[in-house]
Amino acid sequence: MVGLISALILIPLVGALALFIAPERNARPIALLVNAVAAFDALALWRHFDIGAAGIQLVERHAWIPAIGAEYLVGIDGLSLLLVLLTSLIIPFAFLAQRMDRGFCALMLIMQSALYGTFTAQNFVLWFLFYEMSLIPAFLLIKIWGGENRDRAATKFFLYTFLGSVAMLLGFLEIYLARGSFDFATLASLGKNGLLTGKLAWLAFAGIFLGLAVKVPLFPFHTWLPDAYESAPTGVSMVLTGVLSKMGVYGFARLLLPLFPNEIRIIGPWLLALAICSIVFAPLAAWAQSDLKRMVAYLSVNHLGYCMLGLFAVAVSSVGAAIDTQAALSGVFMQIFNHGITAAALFYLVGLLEQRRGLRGIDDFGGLMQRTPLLCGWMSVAMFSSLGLPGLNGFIGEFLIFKGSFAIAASFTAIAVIGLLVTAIVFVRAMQALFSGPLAESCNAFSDLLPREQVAIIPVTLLMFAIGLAPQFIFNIFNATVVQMARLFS
Amino acid sequence: MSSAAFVLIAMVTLAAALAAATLQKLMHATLSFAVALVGVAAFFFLLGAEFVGLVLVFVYIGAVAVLIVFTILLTRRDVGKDRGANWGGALLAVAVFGGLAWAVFKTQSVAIGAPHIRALTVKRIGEALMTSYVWPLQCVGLLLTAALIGALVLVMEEKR
Amino acid sequence: MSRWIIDHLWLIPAVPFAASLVILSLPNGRHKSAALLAVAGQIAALVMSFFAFLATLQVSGFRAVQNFTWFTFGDHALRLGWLLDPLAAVMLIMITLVGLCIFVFSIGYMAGDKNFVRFFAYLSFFSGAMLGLVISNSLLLLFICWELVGLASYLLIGFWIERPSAAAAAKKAFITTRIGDLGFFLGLLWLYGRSGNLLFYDGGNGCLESAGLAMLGASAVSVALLIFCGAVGKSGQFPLHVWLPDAMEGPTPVSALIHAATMVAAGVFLVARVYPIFSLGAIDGVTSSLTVVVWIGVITALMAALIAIAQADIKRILAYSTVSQLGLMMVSLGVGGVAAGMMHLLAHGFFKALLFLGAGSVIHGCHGEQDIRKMGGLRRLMPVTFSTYAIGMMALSGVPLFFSGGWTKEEILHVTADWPASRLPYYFLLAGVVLTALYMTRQIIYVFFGDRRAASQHAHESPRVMTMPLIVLASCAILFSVVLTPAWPWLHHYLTDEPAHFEFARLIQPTLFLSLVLVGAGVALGIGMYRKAGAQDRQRPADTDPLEFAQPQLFRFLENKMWIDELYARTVIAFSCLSARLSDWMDRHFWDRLVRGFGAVGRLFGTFATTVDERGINAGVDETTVGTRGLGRLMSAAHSGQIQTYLGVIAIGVLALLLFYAWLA
Amino acid sequence: MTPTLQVFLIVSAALFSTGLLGALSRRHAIFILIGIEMMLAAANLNFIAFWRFSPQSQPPTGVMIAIFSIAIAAAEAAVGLALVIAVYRHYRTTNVDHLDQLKG
Repeated sequence: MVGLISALILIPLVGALALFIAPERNARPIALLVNAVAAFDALALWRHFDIGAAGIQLVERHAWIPAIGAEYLVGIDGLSLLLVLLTSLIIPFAFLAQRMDRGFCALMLIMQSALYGTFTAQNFVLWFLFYEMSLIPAFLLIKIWGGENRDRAATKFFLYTFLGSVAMLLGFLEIYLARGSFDFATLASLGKNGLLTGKLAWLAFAGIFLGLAVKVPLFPFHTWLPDAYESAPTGVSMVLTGVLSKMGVYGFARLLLPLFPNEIRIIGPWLLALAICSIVFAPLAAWAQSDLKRMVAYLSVNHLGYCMLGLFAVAVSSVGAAIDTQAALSGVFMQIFNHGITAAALFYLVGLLEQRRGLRGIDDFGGLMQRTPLLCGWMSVAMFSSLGLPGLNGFIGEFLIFKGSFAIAASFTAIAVIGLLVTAIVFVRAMQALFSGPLAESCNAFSDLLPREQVAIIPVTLLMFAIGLAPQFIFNIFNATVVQMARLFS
Repeated sequence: MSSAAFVLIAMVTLAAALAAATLQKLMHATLSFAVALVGVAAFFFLLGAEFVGLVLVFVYIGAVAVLIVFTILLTRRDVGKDRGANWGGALLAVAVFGGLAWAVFKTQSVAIGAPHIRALTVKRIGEALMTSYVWPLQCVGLLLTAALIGALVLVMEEKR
Repeated sequence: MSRWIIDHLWLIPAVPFAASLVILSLPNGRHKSAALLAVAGQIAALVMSFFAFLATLQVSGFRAVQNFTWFTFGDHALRLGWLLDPLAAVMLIMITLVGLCIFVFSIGYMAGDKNFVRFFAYLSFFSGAMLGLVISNSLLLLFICWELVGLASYLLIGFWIERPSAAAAAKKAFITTRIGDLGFFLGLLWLYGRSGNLLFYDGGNGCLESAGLAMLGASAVSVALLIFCGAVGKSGQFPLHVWLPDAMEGPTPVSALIHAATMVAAGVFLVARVYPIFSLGAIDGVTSSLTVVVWIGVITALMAALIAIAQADIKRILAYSTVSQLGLMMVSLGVGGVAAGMMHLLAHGFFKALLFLGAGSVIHGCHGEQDIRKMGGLRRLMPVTFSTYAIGMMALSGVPLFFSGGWTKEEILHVTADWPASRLPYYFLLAGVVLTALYMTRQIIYVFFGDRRAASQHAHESPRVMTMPLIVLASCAILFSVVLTPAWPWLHHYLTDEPAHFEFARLIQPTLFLSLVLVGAGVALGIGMYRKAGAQDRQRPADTDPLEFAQPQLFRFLENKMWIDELYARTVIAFSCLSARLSDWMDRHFWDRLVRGFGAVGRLFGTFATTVDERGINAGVDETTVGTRGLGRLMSAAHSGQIQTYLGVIAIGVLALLLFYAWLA
Repeated sequence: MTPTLQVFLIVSAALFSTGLLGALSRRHAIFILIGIEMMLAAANLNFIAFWRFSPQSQPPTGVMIAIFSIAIAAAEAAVGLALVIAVYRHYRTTNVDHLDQLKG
């Protein structure tokens, strides 16, 4: 079914336009309707996707600007499909999270379109276009609808990610000038024997690495993240952490690793050390936070650190057994999906608390379990999922990442385990402060989960259980891709 | 194309332009501006682009200058003497001129005489406008319409 | 039926899990249905366990394995499996039986609690997780259930959520055990990497079978020690024992469940289950990993027994006795007596549940009072509780002949004495026997003898729903000894695949007399010391412990749990908190400098632009570009709102371009 | 001797600079507009001169662009003057020194 992907990219854009025809109060219902259509399209994509075949499928290719090697080339493999599905899941969830007016909805839809484009584009120019296109709505959403300190946070967010993007663009221009292609597949096939040579290679590598590391973010480029996530409105935080941060991981898996295998192998230990810093320092910093949103934001850095650990471990090993490479890659992909839904759910729930109390300090609540058992119950599930409790989704990804990277880089992985412990401490501490103890006076009038809130949170939580118990249906999406990518690295 | 005509026109044009830029009275300046435009139109004639020269006269002197005058009359209360040229602006203008002139002199390829050309008839211009330039023409039409409506909306009295 | 259950082993944990789910979805008021469902689930599990047990009796060395693929990643399958062998079967019976008693007891104990329904959901969940743990045939599945057990304990210890101390204790339990679990996790990863298979038994390829063990090679010691970390955490061994006494904050049935049947047993069971890894490459039955197990066990056993002497909370004394007994079991496993250790685990499961439920009954009767110094004289008021409690006490103290605990303790002492590496553990354990008898005597004198004190004035016997489980458990504690005696060591041989023969002569052994003497000494010492406890005695006030009176400093040291909690708070926890704050500080102030660095570059450009503005453009325009504060101000100040400024800047730009062109030319 | 392209360009540059001078140094909005119009005229002069002195093309590109440019300049003048009137109505002044609402 050719055209499905283009349709997917266009649907939210058309929806954004349609918002301005309809009355203001219908904005959110229309946006949800658009999302339903997009989700339907994504499901159709899944149906037509051949899970047995590796490589890019459902390709659409049109000439665009031949002079600079840009063409409209979209297609999906397992990883892309996974992220497309994740986007289709998180964005409607974010739409349910809060009140929003027309401009807000429109920007969200534009961002959605950009995300679909990023995850399906197979040509650098097109990819970069979408990559940057997602940045602007995010910036505006934080800047206009954000909370306290929104200006500072938005500027920081923009400055950081934009500078990263510029560095990446320069890196790619260098590659283009040397190799004359922007096509991911072509470049990846060249990468094995060294895309560039000498200093040029390191320059290009550094540029692209910087751009992606800021986006993920990888320690020490992460300082924009807590500010941005804290100031962004709930729905935007959900999308930022659930999907936008995955663009960086996706970039690493799709671009940096296939293009610069030799460079990564040389500085691999340093990269692993950065990933470890993300894993260990971020939850420690989360421990010291009193703002719930900030806390969850720092834990996001930690969880993405696991992804980086797995990817770097895969790239570093030249002799890794196939099972370890595949385990690490599968784990990373699984973690991408899991962190997406779990972190979004956490932000959603923190948002609910904030709506009820008006504040979101960890000490502003107490004894909620007595007043709002349902809210606490579902929130605990999300928290336990995030700290990697077996039986919930988080465990599967983390187990596979650790399995794969332990066999390749045992000492690094052993240190990374500290991250698991500190994450647990942070969440258990939060649960103690929020749910137990005597009921705080300020929480006396809280209402428990309302039906519409249940509609939003329960399906997502059930999905966490489903993945935690029988994850095969997710693995099916990307198993062929994992095998292919693993072959690329060994 | 004679040198004498060129020198004459150039002197008139530049003098009028300088007057337009420095005269303190707005009305005087506007009239000088019109004269300067006539000079420019004369240049166009000299260069064999009669049609453009006519267009310039019609549009600028027939419309824009008149419009400026009307505006001056409409905002009369504020209209009086303006200060003349100030040093910063003059300095910058002279610097820009110097730079441009230097660049022009520096560029060897522009020190050329005029080649002999086929007369540019209105027919040729019309054909070009209706064939290769039909889209830009439509766009300019749209732009003018929009400017017309926009100007109207801007100057309309606010409803009380 | 036996055949059927072997094929459907997963049903045994699944039934309590299902019950838990159903109960959780009940509305809050449905107490009866909740209790009924939980008990029914437990009975079903018991019946199935019983048939499973019967199945294992058919053949000597019975082992049924059911493996299945959990998921496929890349082109590798991750397989899990269920396993039924004698070790699993006896654990199944013990967990379901003790669990059932505790469930029934809870109906009475928790009656009137407003979260009654939730309590039973958690209990069922706990039981299901533990059942899954014992029958898993994969270290990964075991780890999963292991974590679920941890979760259940977290929920149950913190069950009385409105109490801050309960929440703190739950947090402590979860985190402390998780520290051990992470070691376990690493061991699991290491094992997986080495042997490529996490299944215990897999037709010759499992990690506990010869092929898998051979692949493990020299890393076996490290793997074993890492796995042992998990056991240390869950079974409350030194140095991670600190959570267990605090776990007494939960309702008493929970304490019983944690301490007897489920959570703490898991650690011992784990070591027994992966024993082949521990003993790989053993010379004369000694490996370095097993030696570590022995010494950790010895330290734990002695330390906990000492601390127990100085505690005043009835449940805390029992908690420390559990820690001590678990140390004993670890020693037994470490010196090679897997069967002895498991037998003691089973016997301990029965009598410790009995003791805890008895304590629960006492607390219930005393209206929630837990301080033994405020009780006294309950012997007459609560006869059933007293007699069953006394049976439990004697079993725990290891009184020989009639009580199961006595025989299993005998067995452990026996194997420890034969340990080739050192005789020291044996002597330490003998000291432990005396101490155990001593503190149990102290407790029972304080609670049941002497005069009635503050809390026991209006005490009453508990309802039948609570005493019945006590009676059942007490009979178990006695009857169980039938299969334990050296005369007919049926259980021992069942666990080690040997046929059992009845031989009366083996009943009489030298260690029997030794332990008789030691236990007698302990009890006598206890009676001697605490005869008048709780009453005025010579110069000693009534509310002062006799030991406290004689040795105040020693008592203070023991009463405060040897200051271990304080030590941790000052070192490990303080360090962690410090590093947390440091990380935060670094993030805000150091790493953030990076972005400020970018900002500074921007500011530099801004300053440059203003300078040019001021010098290049006339003074009237200059006035508007006022002084600047910070990057934002600087940038905005460049926007003077004066269109002529903008135009001027553009002109300067043109000039700059021209200059650039000139420079090029 | 006939004038070369060079002298046309010099004249055009002079006209442009004069326009710039007007636009930069006067206070009155209308003056600024006049200056800008003058600069545009200078640009048009350049177009025509370049067209005249370069090899002939079909269609006459330089002339075309000059025509469009004049049309756009006219539109600009109309809107600009309308803005001046609107601003005057609102602020009772056309002195650009006082019009600094956009000041950051």
